[in-house]
Amino acid sequence: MSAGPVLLELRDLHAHLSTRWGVVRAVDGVSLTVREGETLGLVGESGCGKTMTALSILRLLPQPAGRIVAGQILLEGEDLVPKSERQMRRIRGRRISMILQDPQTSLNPVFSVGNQLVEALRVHRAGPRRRLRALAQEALRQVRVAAPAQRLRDFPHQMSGGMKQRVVGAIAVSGPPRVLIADEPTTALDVTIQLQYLTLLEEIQERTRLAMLFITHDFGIVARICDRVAVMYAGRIVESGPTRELFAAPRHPYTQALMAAVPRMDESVERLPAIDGQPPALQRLPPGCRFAPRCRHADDRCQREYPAVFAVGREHEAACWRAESSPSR
Amino acid sequence: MQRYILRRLMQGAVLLVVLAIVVFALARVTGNPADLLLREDATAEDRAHLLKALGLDRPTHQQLLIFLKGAVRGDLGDSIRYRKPAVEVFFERLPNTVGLVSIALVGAMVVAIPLGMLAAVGRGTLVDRAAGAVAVLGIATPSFWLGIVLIYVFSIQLGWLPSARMGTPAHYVLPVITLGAFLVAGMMRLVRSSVLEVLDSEFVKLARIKGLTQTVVLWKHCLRNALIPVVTLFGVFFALLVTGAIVTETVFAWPGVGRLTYEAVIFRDYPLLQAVILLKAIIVLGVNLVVDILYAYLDPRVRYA
Amino acid sequence: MARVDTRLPLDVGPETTTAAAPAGGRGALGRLPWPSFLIIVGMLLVALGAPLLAPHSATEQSLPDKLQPPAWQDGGSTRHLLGTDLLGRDVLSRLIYGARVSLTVAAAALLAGGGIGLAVGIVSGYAGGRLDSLLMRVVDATLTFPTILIALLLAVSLGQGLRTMVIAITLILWARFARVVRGEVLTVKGRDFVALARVHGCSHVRIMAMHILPNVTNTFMVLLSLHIGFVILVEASLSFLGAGIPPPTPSWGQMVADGRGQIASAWWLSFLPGVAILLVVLAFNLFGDWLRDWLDPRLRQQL
Amino acid sequence: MKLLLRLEQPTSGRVLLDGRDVFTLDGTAFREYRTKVQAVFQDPWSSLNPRMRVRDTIAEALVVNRPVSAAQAQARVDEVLQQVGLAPDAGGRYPHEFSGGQRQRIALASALASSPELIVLDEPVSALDVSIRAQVMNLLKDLQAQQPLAYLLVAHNLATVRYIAHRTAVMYLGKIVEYAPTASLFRAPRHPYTKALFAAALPANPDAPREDFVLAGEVPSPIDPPTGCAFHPRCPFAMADCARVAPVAREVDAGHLVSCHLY
Repeated sequence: MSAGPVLLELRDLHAHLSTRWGVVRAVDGVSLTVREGETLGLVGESGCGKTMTALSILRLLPQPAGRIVAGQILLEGEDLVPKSERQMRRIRGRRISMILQDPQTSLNPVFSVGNQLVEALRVHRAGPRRRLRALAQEALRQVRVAAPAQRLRDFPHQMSGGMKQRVVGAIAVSGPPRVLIADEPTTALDVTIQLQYLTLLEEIQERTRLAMLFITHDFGIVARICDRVAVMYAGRIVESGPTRELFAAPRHPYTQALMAAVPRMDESVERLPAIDGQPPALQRLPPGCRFAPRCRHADDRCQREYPAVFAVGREHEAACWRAESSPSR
Repeated sequence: MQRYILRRLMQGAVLLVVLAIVVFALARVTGNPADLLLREDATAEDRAHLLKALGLDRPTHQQLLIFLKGAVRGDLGDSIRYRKPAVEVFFERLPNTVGLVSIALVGAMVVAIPLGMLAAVGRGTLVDRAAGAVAVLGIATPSFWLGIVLIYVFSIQLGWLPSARMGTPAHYVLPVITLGAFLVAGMMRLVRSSVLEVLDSEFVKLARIKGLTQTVVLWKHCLRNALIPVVTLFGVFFALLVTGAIVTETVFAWPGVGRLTYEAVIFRDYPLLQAVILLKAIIVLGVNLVVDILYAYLDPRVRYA
Repeated sequence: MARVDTRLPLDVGPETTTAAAPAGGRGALGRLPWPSFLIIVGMLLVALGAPLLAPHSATEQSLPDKLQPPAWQDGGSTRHLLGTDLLGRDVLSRLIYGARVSLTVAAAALLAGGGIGLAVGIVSGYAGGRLDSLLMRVVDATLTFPTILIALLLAVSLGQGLRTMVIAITLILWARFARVVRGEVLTVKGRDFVALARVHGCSHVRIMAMHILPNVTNTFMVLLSLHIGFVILVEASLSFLGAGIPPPTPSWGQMVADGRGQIASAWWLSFLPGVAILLVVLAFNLFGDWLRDWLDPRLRQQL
Repeated sequence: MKLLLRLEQPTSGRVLLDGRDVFTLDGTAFREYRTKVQAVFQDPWSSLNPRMRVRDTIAEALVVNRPVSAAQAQARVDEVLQQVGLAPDAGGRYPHEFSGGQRQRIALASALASSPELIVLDEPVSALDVSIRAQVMNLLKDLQAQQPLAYLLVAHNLATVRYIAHRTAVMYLGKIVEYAPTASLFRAPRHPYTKALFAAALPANPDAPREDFVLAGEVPSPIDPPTGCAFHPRCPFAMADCARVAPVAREVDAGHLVSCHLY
């Protein structure tokens, strides 16, 4: 898919959470861009800060614990960080939206699906009830929900998980937004339903050319629907690049190790090279490269100093001292 | 739904019969009820006379049958103190209690719901702390003592408000505050914690992602969900108060069923106590049923389950 | 040992910060509520050492000394620091002995009611099925019935006294304990280690004793601490209504009731015992809240 | 799976271990069975009793089924801890001191302690992060190489199955629809449901061919499964017979069984 202008750009974003275990540096200098009609995959293990990055973008960090401490969030060139809550409300839903992970809890159990869908529509356009109802039906039809008129009257508990997630999708794109963040939207779904849902997201994107930030831990999903990938580890992006290139030649040792550690569908492997140890706690980060304690190439410098970001190919960057030998930018 | 109500009614009936038997048995197991009625200087003849008058000279199982038969017909015996049917005495007093309790409950809700929501939204702020302190105090304050303190301050020292019995609207003020203090505390805690729970839910996050205003999120999504436990509590409180405003009514000499219960205890008016307990049980069961039906209306998950 | 979720340091999902956000401004981990703690310790000491601490007998009447105001008021004397009642009994001494009654009733009723509730809750929750629904039906019936009525009924039929009071409060308490403990057992039972214990070949008794019980003790302790105040209040209310411990044994609720008649002339008679009740209940409740936040934050929703 | 562990009773049919019906076992024979069959569950956060020392959890299956001395139990605990790659002092600690991967190792150690013949692995790695997953899968393979041990692996991730399993059975709504040596199954899946599963599994390869064999509809309720072949309402190849007659298993290749009217 051809990519248009940059719609969303994060510049050195830092977000902290104060917890009873100390200050957690959940997002610690994340920079990324997503273009119109493009899907960027944000990949990482649980607790690496993916979800917090997404919530920071919408300025919906858990209150009062979470706070953006530095950096910029540029939506079509406009910085969201200094915006007031009032201004953010006009932006949410209309210009940027999000699909949450768990369809079971994303809908309010005490209101009908129609009520919640109409509510989303009404935020950004006025109109008589009948017309909004018709729009809601149309929205459901677009996410391939059969018999939308009936479904609008249903309550969430009467629907299956896959169906609910479609409704959540319909609500998310009702704005219609220019940027959609999808936070592991298929993790809670069955394998066969997962593929249906991914296909649906692709269709929506083709139709509306929205920019999508797709958060996942599954390289299979990334390979399937993402144009570019950013790999996150302990609050930072360690490598980013076009999907095909990154899969063919990962440059950061973490990406390399992670990809090697995933068992393959298409070939039989005798023994997987595992990564020893485990990710660091985000309130006690090592001073140098976060991956250094587990990295087999780590040297003194890695332990001391966080590596700069080096270009290692066209649009392909890695934050690793070993990539320094490549032409720097 | 109808089958559900029917089943509940059946269960209630069983419960009442069991309760009636327990009440009946307690009076017999612990000595002859007649002994409670006799003055200390009564003769054996007086006793025999009374036994016959009360039907206590028959075998126990016959007594039970007579008692249950009477109960079904709405006859729970005569009050010893008032010398008329206990049921009648109860229903004379009931409106006074319902009036007092309704005002206190509605008043408490008007105060507690917004306050609880405010505390939840401003979690950790001064408002929240103040509300928390009020709640903690309200729960720990013995209501009989609060009533007496209020009487001392507002009736005796300041002379602003009447301290006892019914009459003018002013008579309502102190008892309502006494009842309300506890209510406000309990309700506010509940509203706060349920709103907090809802605020942390994913669907509130989605509502905010939609771009809804804080007001809509609060008053639509939070309130409806948070009201569910409050409604349950409302019913429980109503039942508890109608039956348990004993202390407050005693302090303020309020001629309601609570005060009646107290009198029945103090004067050992066993038939009256028996009647009061059974009638109150019916009220409790009825209110609980209504609450459960209301609950099903508020929460669609229950409706079809 | 606190049950600390060790996932937290790694897993920075939005859900983890919920628990981490300051809970109502109070209840920070490990910060003991000192004032509450001191009141509780003080009350325990007073109750234990009542004969040593009380300046006068709690029951001895002395009509010439009747209705003396507290020491700081006009006409008060240091002989009776908190004044005397209508029968000339020393208020301070009666308060000190009253603490004994309150604590004895609380301890006995909590032990009995809590113990029964714990046992019923564990068996009911673990066994499930018909036994469970039967027991829970009984619990519901008990809970819907107003507390005070049960006690009044018993007081009238069994006669007043410590024993009646404890039985009455036990009857109320066990159901509350059973319900919460059962709920907790259900979540524990659903966890995999219980299924694995069966795979390992454990008997049901062993599972209840080794796997279920230790995992509900936190909840039980929190329940106990949160109900001390409740029991003291119930005891005071019953005594106030004349259905508690019979006179002349002093109890706080009864002292408030006795003082009512003199409220206009001798305010301290009703006021001071009430303050004692308020402080002690407040202290126990705050302490219970703290214990809950410290041991088992999840319980916040249920209690 | 729960049936096999005798956590629940079957409505019909039998479970055989070494040729004996498991559900008729009682007394000592049942105790013996409890030592021979062990399990590891999916969620490492819920599979260890937080109030028991690791050592006691591991020794439990031994202690409750056989008369063993404390010293013998301790020796065995040390042995299995070493087998799963944990330090010996881990035994004295409580579960909350360990990470997910380590907990899964402890769970495995407690399954191994009674020297079982069979370990049921219910999604043993799906709750773990990718970087930890390979560690545990490798451990599973190593353990099997060291001792005579059978695994029954329950998993939804085909790549995991391919990596660990020798033979694979594919289930749909409580019935096995295809059963074959893993290599054979992955080379040529036959049953339409298996094919759909393979199509839905997303290989970590952007250049992988996109077999867009997207299944329509949702999984029906197992309480009231469709008549005939349970898969027919969603099957693109369904024929008239499929709705009426439940297919029987046929051998289509050496050891490769399929229950489908197409074969």
